[in-house]
Amino acid sequence: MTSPKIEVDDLKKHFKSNEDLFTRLFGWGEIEYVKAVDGVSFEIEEGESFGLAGESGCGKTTCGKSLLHLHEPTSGTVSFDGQDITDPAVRDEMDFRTEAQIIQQNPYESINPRYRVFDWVKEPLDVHGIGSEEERENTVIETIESVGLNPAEAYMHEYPSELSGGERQRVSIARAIILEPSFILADEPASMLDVSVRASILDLLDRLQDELGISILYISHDLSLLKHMCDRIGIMYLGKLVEVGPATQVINDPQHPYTKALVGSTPTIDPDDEREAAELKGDIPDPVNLPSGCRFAPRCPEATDECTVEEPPMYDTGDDQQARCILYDEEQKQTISE
Amino acid sequence: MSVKDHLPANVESKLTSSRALSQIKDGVSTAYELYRSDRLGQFGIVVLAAFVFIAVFAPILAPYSPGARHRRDDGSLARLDAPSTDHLLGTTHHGQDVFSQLIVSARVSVFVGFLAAFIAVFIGTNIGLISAYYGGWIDDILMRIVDIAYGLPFLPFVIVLVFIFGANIVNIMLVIAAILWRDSARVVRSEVLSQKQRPYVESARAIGASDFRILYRHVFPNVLPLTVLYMAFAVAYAIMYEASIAFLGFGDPNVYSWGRMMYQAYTHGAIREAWWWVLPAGVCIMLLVSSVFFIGRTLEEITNPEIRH
Amino acid sequence: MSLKKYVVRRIGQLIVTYWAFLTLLFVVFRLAPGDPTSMYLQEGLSAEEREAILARHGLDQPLHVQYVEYMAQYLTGDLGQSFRHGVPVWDVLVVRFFNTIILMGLAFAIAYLIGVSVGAFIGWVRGTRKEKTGIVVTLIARSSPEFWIGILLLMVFTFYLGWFPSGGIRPPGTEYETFLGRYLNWGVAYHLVLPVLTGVIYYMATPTLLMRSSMINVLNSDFIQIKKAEGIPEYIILYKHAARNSILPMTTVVALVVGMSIGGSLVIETVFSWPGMGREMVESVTYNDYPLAQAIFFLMGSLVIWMNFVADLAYVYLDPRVRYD
Amino acid sequence: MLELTDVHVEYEMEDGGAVHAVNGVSISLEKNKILGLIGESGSGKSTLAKAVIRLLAKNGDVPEGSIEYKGTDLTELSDREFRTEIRWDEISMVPQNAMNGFDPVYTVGNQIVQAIRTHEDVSKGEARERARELFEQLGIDPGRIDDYPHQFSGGMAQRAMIALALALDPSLIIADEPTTALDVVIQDRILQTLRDLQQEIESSVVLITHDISVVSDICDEIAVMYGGRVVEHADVETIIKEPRHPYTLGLRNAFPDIEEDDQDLISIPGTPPDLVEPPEGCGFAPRCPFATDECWDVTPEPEEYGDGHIVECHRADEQELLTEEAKRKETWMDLETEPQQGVEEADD
Repeated sequence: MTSPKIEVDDLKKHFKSNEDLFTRLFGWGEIEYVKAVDGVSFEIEEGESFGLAGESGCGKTTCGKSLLHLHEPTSGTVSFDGQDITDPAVRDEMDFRTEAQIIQQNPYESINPRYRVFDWVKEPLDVHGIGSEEERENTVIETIESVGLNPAEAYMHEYPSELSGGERQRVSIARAIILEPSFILADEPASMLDVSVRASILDLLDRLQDELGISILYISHDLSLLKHMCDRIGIMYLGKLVEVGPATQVINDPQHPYTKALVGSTPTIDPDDEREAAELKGDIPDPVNLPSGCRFAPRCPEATDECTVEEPPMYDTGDDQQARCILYDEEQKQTISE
Repeated sequence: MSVKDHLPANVESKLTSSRALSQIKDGVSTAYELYRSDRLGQFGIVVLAAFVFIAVFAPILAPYSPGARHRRDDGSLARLDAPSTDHLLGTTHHGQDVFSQLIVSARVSVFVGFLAAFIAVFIGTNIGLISAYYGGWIDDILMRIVDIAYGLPFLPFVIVLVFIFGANIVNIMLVIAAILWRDSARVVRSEVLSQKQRPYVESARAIGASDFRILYRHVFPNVLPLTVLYMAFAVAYAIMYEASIAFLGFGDPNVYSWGRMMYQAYTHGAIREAWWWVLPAGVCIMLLVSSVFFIGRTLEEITNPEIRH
Repeated sequence: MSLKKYVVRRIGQLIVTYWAFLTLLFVVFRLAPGDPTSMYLQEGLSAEEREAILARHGLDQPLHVQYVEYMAQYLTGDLGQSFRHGVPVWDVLVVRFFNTIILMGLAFAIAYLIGVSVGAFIGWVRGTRKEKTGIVVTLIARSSPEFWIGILLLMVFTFYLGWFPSGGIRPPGTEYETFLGRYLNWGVAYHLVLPVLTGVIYYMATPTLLMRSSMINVLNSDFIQIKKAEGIPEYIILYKHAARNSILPMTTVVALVVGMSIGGSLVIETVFSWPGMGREMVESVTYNDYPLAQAIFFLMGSLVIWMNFVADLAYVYLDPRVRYD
Repeated sequence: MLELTDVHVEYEMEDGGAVHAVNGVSISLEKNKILGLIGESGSGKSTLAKAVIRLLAKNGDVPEGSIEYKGTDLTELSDREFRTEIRWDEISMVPQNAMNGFDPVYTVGNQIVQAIRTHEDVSKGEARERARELFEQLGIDPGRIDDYPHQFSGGMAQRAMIALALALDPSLIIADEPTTALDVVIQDRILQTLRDLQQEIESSVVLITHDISVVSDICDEIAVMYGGRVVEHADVETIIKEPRHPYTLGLRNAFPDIEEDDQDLISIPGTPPDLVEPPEGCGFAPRCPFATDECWDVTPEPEEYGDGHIVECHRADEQELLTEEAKRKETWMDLETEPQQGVEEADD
């Protein structure tokens, strides 16, 4: 059996929320931790697209960036092709930075405004010293054209400020694929774009994934988009996964009360559609002082006293779908490994 | 308004040299934009260019040696003579030609102004870059040093140091730089802190760029306009502080400077009678400094588009 | 972070800054050329006499001992003996200190008031001729060193028009009885006009320009639009919302301008023969009287450090985002 | 109640030219309705709203057209009249980011009281009482009126902003992307509250957004803007189910819907029109797969297709054909392969 492309095991990322000279010198005051990611485990198969969804502040972006090792995880492991890349020696050996790339959310800020398109797309080759100068030029031109910026000559001398949002996002994609990575993190790749061009960017990503066999981790707050793009999705709440499963299944038949609320709150185009508005109490709690037991319990419409006692594990709810909710304890006693 | 609008439509750029070439072009077009954008900036550039010209060609332009004592036809020392065709701006108490002193003095102001400012901004920018980029302990310590530098009253500090190390023009310049760096350090730091948050930096990390590359190839070019702006301010302050030091009598006794001219005029009581000895140096300081400030203001408008309408 | 914690931290920072400042002062003045004896050397001192003088000023000790003693001295408020005057530094400085505070405090306060109001105004009328004129005038004022402004004022108002005295603090031979009486009289006011005006012209530029850009930033914020949409009259938006928010960053600028003006006292006091710390500093450096120079430096630096501290606390008071958190 | 006739809005540029952000909009809104104004960035939707409440930037101007509100032409009013009679009393607004909509140095309650007392002669105590009531209506603890804006969460600040907007029972509320910055759960709650309160106090709302699903969720009518014009306007049912304008059709097909299982998203090729020198003809023609010669030459006038369904398209009568064709990806793809103007220019 081949190992999955990426295997995340009990990943945690806690940020210090306050620290200054005096705290460091004299230990004045307690250091508080924001538990952005607090024990997340999932797998992404070769060539699969996996989606992470959740409200802002749920830790999905931090989780994604910890996968790419743009954050040093606090604990837990991330295995890439079966090797633990939290170990710097492993990262060096496999040349991790050529294997995993990122496409960022905001195309207006993700390209250095002082770089021309050509230089921006070429930089990864320069950094890793790949090919001769001439070879690099050819690769850059090919890549720029492969993301739909035709002909490359028309775009490569431009500064990003001269391009539209959609074109910029294509440039970012070109930079991400020029090293032929096997994994891409797409962090809200279309959320800043106008609806009419969004589809073309998503199509492009879809096509590249097919052609190059890349595994993609999509991060988005937009369930409709994830449903459209992903094979499987995971729903995050306050630093933990609460539900994982095949995309269509999770959204059409959510199991966890939080997923139900999310799906129920997402507006639909059909004006006749009468959705049952999910009633969630209050706001998301402070990720510094988490509630005891199930972290969703204080807002959960179905919470019982039992929920505040202990954090529930992931339960199988059928067909490759799992939910972190005590409701499924009765139906199915057997728990999945935590 | 983008940079591209100022370039000829058909720019031939060889791929390999495109980067260096384009940066030169950017520089040129920024300068052009600066010149075009408002009259204050134009005034500033013209005046500054004039002073630089005077400073460079001072020995040719000055009609007399600045220290030479002139005598009247009757052989007496030409003490405090009013302006005439011989002496365009009259003479000093010692019978020296004011106009020649004025011309020669431009060298000191321009030299001290630019060099001190360059050193100050060079130090400040690097401290700001490193402090903000690495954060943590390094940031704490560097920023406390900046705080302390802000706690030092400028002129007294400079005077004490100049006195200790000796009043020559290089020391004066170094001492001014030793304190002026704090402004650019603080401003660059806060700008880098904001640049650091931008996704392009993360993108550079994701492709495996080194810290050095990120700092100097990615962040620095984006901080550069601010650095240039603070350079302009530093030039202006350096010129004024050099003049103030000289006016207080702590200047280099071996070189002529506008501050020293005013010091001598003031201590000889010339402000009561010999306006021609007092006014020109002050006007020159004011003109030179304000030209730099005008350029700075124009730069500010260009580099900070948010504060345009 | 609670308010209390913030203040405690800020006090901690104040202590660290003070320590560093005092140490720097020690290092700088121990580098100084010319020990006290050089002043008496011409009189042909014997070796014993020399050593006696050094011992009197504690200069025969090893450096680290000197450092500890110096710290202890300064912390207890003992600023040492003036070489030149032969009396405790405090005796020389007490009067001069207040003379400087009166002059520079007044100049600074007026400059700040004018600067903030003018800056608020030209920020408000952004894009008009008035703004351009305001900026040009301000920049020219900022381009003119204090001595140049002072000399111009002297030439016009003293030597040409004859309206004001050329220098000093009060007419010669004036008698005064109380401390307040020293300053609260027409003679002093008359002598104050030109030096204060000099300071005001030069120092108002910085607050003006900073207030303007702060104002422009605030005017771009959404809430100004909402206030307009609410139908609130423009003048209320100007002073109650725009100016009130723009002034926040200005509190930190206070310290900067204080630093400038206290240093500028050297020049202004020299031009107008004002018997203050600044002029004394120039003279004490010239005459190698470094306990005195060091003490003045210490007082000036203290002013800046304390003003910084007060400004930071004022900021907390003015900005609810820090006050309630 | 609100009737715009041929409204134009221009922004003067530094080089003397002008951006024609709104280019002849005629639209009317009845009492007690929610109108959704949708369009992509640069379509002029926000500019239009700002023109109504007279908050255009300094270089903006309404050179043509009339904005009639309850029978008075707002463009004729003096600034003073507009400020004292219209602003907030009659027309209020909710901005995109409520947190920035409050002055950070005053408490939220204070700012509501200020708005009330600017227009009504009531005591501070009465105004405060009303602020508390508003808080309660919007589901915020009235005890929090003495909090500063930064002490509120994003969702709460947006509610407080709506409280402020309702403070004087205005007849028209302009909400510019009021929930774009919020998460779906909070967005849903706020939109429902807005809808409930609007019906309670019988005011009209103009909801500006780029999200079709949001408008279809709570609006009565939808107006679609493109290139500074309203290209289609009708009730929600009609716009969503029987749109006639190719742009509306395109938008509909580009939008991922959570209800659909195997949706083929189709993007609209090309870029929005140049607003500095708007070309002759229909603004959408360069991106439209159905454009004919007429479309390139003649700007289509608004025409009514039954019961208030107003469309600006020469081929609007071919509804069935267009709807079918627009669903095919190839229809739009064909256009993409043709050389575009932008590319040609850069090429020479």
